Amino acid sequence: MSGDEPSPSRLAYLSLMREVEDLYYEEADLLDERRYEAWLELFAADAIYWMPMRKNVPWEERDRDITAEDDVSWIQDDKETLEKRVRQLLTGIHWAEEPLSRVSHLVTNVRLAAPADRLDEGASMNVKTRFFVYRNRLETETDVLVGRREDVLRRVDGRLKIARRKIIIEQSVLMAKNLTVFL
Amino acid sequence: MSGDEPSPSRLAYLSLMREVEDLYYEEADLLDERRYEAWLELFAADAIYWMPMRKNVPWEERDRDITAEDDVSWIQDDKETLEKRVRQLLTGIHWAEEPLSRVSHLVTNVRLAAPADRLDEGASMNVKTRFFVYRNRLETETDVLVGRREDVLRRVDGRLKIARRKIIIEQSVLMAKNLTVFL
Amino acid sequence: MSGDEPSPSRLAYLSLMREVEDLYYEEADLLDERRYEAWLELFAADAIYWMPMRKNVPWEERDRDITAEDDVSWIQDDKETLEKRVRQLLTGIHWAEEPLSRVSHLVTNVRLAAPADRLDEGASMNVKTRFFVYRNRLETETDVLVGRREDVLRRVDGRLKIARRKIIIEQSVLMAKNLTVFL
Amino acid sequence: MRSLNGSARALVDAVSGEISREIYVNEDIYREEQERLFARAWLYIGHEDQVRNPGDYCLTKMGEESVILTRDRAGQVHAFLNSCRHRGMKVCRYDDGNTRAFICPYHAWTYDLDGRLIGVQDYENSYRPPFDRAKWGLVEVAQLAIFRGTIWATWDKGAPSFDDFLGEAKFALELGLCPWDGGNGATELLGSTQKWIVPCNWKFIAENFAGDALHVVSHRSVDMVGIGPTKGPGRRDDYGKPHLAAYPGGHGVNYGVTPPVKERRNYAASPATSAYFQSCWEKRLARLGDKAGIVPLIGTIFPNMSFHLQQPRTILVSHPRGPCETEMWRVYLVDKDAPDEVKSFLRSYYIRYSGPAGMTEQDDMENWSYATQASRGTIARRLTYHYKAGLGTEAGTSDLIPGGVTERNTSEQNPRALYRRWAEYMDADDWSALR
Amino acid sequence: MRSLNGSARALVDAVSGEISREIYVNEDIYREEQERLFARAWLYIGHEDQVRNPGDYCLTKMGEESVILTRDRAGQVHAFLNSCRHRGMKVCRYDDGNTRAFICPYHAWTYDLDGRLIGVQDYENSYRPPFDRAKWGLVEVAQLAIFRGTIWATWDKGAPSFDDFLGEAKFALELGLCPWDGGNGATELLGSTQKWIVPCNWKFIAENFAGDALHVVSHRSVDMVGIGPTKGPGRRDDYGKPHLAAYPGGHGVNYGVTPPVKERRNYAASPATSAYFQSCWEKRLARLGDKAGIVPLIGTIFPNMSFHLQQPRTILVSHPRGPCETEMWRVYLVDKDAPDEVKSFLRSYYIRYSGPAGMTEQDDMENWSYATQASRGTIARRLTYHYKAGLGTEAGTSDLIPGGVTERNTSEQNPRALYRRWAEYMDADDWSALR
Amino acid sequence: MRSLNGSARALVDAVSGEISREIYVNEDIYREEQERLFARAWLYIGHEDQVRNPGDYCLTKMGEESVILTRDRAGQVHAFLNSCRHRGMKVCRYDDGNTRAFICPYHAWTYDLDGRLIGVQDYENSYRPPFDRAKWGLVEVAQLAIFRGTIWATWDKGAPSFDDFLGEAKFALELGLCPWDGGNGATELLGSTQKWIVPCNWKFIAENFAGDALHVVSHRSVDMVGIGPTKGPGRRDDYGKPHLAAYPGGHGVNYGVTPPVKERRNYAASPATSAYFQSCWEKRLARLGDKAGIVPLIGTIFPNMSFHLQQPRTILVSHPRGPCETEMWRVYLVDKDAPDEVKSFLRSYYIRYSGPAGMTEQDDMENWSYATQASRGTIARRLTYHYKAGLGTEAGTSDLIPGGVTERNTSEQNPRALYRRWAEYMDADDWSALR
Ligand code: FES
Ligand code: FES
Ligand code: FES
Ligand SMILES: [Fe+3]
Ligand SMILES: [Fe+3]
Ligand SMILES: [Fe+3]
Repeated sequence: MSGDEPSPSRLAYLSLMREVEDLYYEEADLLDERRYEAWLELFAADAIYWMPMRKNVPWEERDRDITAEDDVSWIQDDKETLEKRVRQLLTGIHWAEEPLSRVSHLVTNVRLAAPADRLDEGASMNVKTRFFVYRNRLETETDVLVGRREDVLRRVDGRLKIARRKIIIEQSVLMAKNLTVFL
Repeated sequence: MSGDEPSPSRLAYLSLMREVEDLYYEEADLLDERRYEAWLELFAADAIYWMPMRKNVPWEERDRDITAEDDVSWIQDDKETLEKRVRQLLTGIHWAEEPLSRVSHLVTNVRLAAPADRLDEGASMNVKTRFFVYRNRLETETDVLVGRREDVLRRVDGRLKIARRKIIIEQSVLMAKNLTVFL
Repeated sequence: MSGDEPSPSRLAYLSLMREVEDLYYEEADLLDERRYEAWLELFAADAIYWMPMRKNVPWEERDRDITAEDDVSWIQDDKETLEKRVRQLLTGIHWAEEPLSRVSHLVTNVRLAAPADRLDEGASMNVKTRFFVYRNRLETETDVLVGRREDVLRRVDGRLKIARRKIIIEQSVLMAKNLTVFL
Repeated sequence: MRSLNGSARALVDAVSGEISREIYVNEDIYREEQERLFARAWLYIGHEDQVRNPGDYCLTKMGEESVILTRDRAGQVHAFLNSCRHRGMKVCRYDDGNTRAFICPYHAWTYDLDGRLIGVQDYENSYRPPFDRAKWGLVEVAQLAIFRGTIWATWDKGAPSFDDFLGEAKFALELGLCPWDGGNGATELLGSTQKWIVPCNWKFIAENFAGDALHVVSHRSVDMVGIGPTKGPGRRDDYGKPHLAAYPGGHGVNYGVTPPVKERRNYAASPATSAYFQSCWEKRLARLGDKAGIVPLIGTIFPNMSFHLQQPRTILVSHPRGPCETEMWRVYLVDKDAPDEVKSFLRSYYIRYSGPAGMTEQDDMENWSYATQASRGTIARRLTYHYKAGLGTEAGTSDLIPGGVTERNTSEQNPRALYRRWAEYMDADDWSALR
Repeated sequence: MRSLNGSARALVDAVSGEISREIYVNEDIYREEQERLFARAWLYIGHEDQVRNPGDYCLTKMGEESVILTRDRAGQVHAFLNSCRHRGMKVCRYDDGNTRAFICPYHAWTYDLDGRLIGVQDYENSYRPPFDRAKWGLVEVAQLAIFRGTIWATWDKGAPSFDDFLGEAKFALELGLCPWDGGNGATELLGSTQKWIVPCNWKFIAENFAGDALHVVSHRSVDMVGIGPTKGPGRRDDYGKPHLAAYPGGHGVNYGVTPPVKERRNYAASPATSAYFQSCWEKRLARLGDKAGIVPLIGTIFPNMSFHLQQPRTILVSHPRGPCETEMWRVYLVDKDAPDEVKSFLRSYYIRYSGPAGMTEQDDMENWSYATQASRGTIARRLTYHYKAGLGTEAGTSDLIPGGVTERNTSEQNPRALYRRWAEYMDADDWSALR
Repeated sequence: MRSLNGSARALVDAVSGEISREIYVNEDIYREEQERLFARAWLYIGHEDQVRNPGDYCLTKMGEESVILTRDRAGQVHAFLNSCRHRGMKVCRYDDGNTRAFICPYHAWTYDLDGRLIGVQDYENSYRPPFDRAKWGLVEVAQLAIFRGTIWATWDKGAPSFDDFLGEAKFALELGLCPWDGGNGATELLGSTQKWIVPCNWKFIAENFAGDALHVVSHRSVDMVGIGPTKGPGRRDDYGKPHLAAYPGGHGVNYGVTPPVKERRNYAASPATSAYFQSCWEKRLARLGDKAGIVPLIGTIFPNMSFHLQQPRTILVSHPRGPCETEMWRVYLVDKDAPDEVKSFLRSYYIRYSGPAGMTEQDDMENWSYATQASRGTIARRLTYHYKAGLGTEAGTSDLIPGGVTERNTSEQNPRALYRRWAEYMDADDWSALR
């Protein structure tokens, strides 16, 4: 005896999930293929790109192990400043990325923070992912950046856009000499 | 000319796969967000959690490279003993995890061991996954645990529960000083 | 108010994507479970398996950072020579893999290079993926191979087959003593 | 490499109970340890269960090096350096198995199970005059001894017999390796060896097992949760009153002594186990009388073989990998004649206690690792560690237990004895100076 | 470890401006630096904001070692080596917090906030005679000083006072650590510390901040893009005319001097910031008159505390981790009384300039790393580096700024002074030889 | 660093054919090798194809160091240490390309293609007196030679000419670098360089290629499968009878000698290739007659340039990265005039044979790696390796082939000659002692 056809709402959920996955995999391709300007287009005009730091704290205070929004962080950008980073890469003399690093973005665990089966124009939803970013440059210099992302996605002109990104890296002392790679 | 609508059974399969993926990504969030007690709820009351060891053996004996169930293993727990591990973490004086490690669970390659398009109440199915677990604590101490999981999932009160987990780590000499991180 | 049922073509797309994912996860299981001969069956008779090298070049010449098809590469095989590699493993005296390495293939970011909602018999499509391959052998020897794959999949007798694979590794100096692991 | 000649004693002041941090983190001292200690002392290398039949072999370690343990056709047990005499290739790369010979992958030199070089390509024509193959067999240990199933070896011809090396500490192994009923039956391995790497100096492990009751407080989290066989809090069954015993060979043991009560009820979590132990206990009482209650809870046979021989029952070997890294090898033991249900209950209990997933050992390893790390710095190295507990309350003798015995559980006399012996090895030029 | 006795001067020829590459890559020289420089000099260890209240603590570093910075009940600030006196375990493993005492996880030795050993298990019975706990407290720094909120310490009792150590370079810190209006208000930390690891020798960082205007060209990509507060190209506000000042203590500062114009318009990107700075500037002019325009742009307090103290405003400490690796710790400063909007604007601007995501600092770190790497080889080590810029144009004095001052921005006089002092430390056997 | 003065010979007993394992794993000996061998000997650094036109450049290595290979406007080929004379930054970080000058990213010092320092910021004003830029150009190799397209260099002015260095081994390169028809046409690179890292001592590679027929057995798996051009089992075409030739310079070659038969049918897998080789063979026969069948199968030009120059046809350079790590650089060669179809057939065959995906080389690398690892330990280091094969059957002379020649394929005479020379380098204080 075979499975019953899922409900329309369930099918809508499957479709929405795939749309979200497609967004993230497209993003990864744009970055790893160095199409940085196209990558910027995935962000909403008022996007926030924030990467807090991590701390070692006692068990009872464990929620404090991610630095707050009004604290110093690794990165706190809006779309305008993200664009400056992209333009710096395009100069060809940004030595930290000249020659360019070889980078692969692996995105996994795509999950809606709250159940949903549709995202209407202008509406937003929270999406969680994991990332594994491998970066290798010149001869043997290699960095691995691993962590979680908590995004807010918004539908704009029918397309999903990243309205907010919070990047939770699983390191306290950053074991990379720079963060020239977008996460 | 565009694709034909898939059969009801095929759609049921798509729905079931997404349900399974959602389970694993929820599990990863519960662990990485340190909601250990909620994580325990994902296991069936009679759950088995087993992590055999690995050996270097000749080609003809390659099936022996995973230790048998009646051999010493890394972990052999039931739900009661898993719960003890969780309770030890909650004491706040389990030094191996005080302060807590920063952990990301990346789950990929979610796959049914045998074709199925439904899982009825009380029924079980075998699911395979890969895991990449990144663990970093204090300053720079870092472990990477990579391998395969072979789970038995069972539907209980409509929800998927983990009835059995076999963790196949890709190391013989374990290159981590402990296994305080759930896999 | 709940989500509308997706169009037949959209549902066909969801089904096609899952079919592609299933192919890759099956492939990973065949390799990591050492069922090499079954793995070969996933390739079309005229399959090409190509792994170019990477170079450090100036920004303006960045497209040159992957070696061309008529240049020396890491691997340039057809199905016949792939089969020779498999047969060498089966001898049990291929020392580089005796005893066998422990390997996990993690495949992520499965994505169609161009939109499609069906693949007819004999037709092909381009699919991109990311891979993270972990390899550990004997005591502590460990390699991590990370990169992108650009495959051409073709439908043969109703099944998806790999007609062409291009493996883009994110290293210039290869930091592994050999490439005995299929990617 | 610089020699410490005579300076090790200067770093180890066992009288005042202060020891320089250098000996835990210094690269040169570490290299000297390999030469003067691990290439000289008797080391635990395995158990007869691992090489029951002719042709059986398994890989083991002595210090940093890979060693093949095997049994030849004549039934003789051998231990060989795992390196081909031609160009050094590892001739065995399987953890265990059964073979007829060891054939080197590189140029196919072939060694018999007794280490003799029996195969060399074109031997007849390529060597004029032919070289003496007898001189080019696998390098065998200088001495090998088997004690109640455990196998020990040393690279040093000048070393005393294993019995002399062990001295009165033999009492602990005899008690610990016999079945729980105190009879002459056998104990066996519960299965394969756990191997894992910890970023600490190996001596932190040796001293901890030699007798460090002060650190029990670090295990409070597991005691609160309770993983013992009793179903209650705590992590062990009742072991009675501890007695610390130090031995001149550097060995240290903590014995538990329980009165010869009739009833023992420590295994509520497993009726079958409870029943088995009760019946063993009764036989044991009958056999040993007042001494029935003596058990070697925990100890270290110098330098790097440590054990729990009651509950859990396990042997740990701490193989050095550098001053700040150790490869831990752990096997678990059980009475050969115990019912399978008992064996499998104990197996899962033991690995929940010890090993990388051991809820007790995890906290020890964390402490050993960060103690090592915090001792590496410029200012830290100028300091000593503190081993004064029990100083002035000299160990006496006991009619129950051999060795320098104290009932002052908190004493650090056993680590002091271990380091005193360590310094003797480091300063001695050969065994004649060590007897 | 081999001593350089008197040979460091031979590697550093500050007169001809040539320095051997060995000092950047040689393992032995690195170890000597730990003993002779980092265990001897005054080091920046934190800011009062991090230990405002009794019981507050945070972890800091001195050289390679972990140090606890804390404030006791009496309000006294202390700095202790983070290693238990018993077996060396780290007694504090939290980056910051508030506590009543430091309890060691291993055997529970307990230390008061002032470092005194106040808890030892079974102290009364286990130690005969009882050892003197006063001798076994946490190891405290030899001297500690607080200057305008910044906290400094040295392990060396023989070191001069922090004031003497700083010498005339004090002028830079006084200017840089006061609020922008030149008054007596306070500056505060913008928040937590950025910590990251760079594969370069720490001296590349120290010399770069001491004064290396020649490398400005390496920042062209960020200047083209423009990340400064002015909305235009460039990465900073206007800082006027640079004046390089070198100090005998090895410190080097690059001061900017702007004329006392009435209007400053540098913060177009943030009206609130623009308004705040304009009002500060007016107060500053009123207070300091002609000297209002003097600001310490960038500098290094020997050996490894570097700063920008105008825009961006930040302190960087370069903790060595080996000859070819450095752990960078960066904090950001702001006027305590600045409006929140100004603080948050500056915060995001500062971290866009500096740190691992700093569009300016990224290119510096790339250069430091590959300069280190390319200096390790056999042939490379036979060469010297070139510090000749400004040779022959001796630094004079200035009535505005203390120290050896030159307006020749391209001069490498400050690195030369830094290395001259470095050689003195390496050759001196104690502070008496260093005054 | 300690000097081996005169002790290397003690470690290498080429007469009895025993060599201490220390030379493969000892850190100090490794460092001496960098100074006394790699900074002194002629090293292969590239091929003219890589710098065909003025401005062309590519990165290469000498020992551990990065070197720029380039051709200046006058058409002259140069090799420079890839490190800026100012602060050491790598001035070139691209694997290959074409440029007008090398501009340092850090402070923009600019070097012409011939290495001259042509650009220094503010040179006119900042240097009083101006320093002599001629003394601060890129450091150039002491000698450079081009032989049939291959480029060689040495850092040592005192070294003999490349011809003298090569000695009679020149015969092998002449034969191997000419096209297959034996004429004066050219060979070319099939493309880019394979670069990968292997955890073994570089000498395992050098000795293996110098002539180690005993290890052929290790390649049985690939022979069973058959990857050669013949479609049958095996991995190569027929190369006739092997002749081992050792040279006093430490070079070793294994030549194949086939009789001057009319027909050669070795490329069944590719008709085009078969036809091409047959036509070449006929021309070759006509040209060289009886000597047509002589080919340099495999060999090592001391110290670290190894080759196959028949099928496959490739050059391997083993760049040391430490005693237990080597970076392998491999290029492939083909007749310039061969049809594209032939070139592409050979390309895929060659990389299936050699390199990290080479079904033959994979097994060698496994053996070299684990031989290195198993030789590091305390007991292992006390042993020697065994190079006795062929001892007593002294190499004679051959009218076909120069050098000390033996047809005893299994002889280890070539490794013995290589290590004899190695010891001479390690003991000699300069080239005068090496001629
Ligand atoms: S290394 Fe074992 S036979 Fe040559
Ligand atoms: S190490 Fe701190 S109390 Fe023992
Ligand atoms: S390092 Fe090259 S110009 Fe300064
Ligand atoms: Fe313990
Ligand atoms: Fe800069
Ligand atoms: Fe070979």
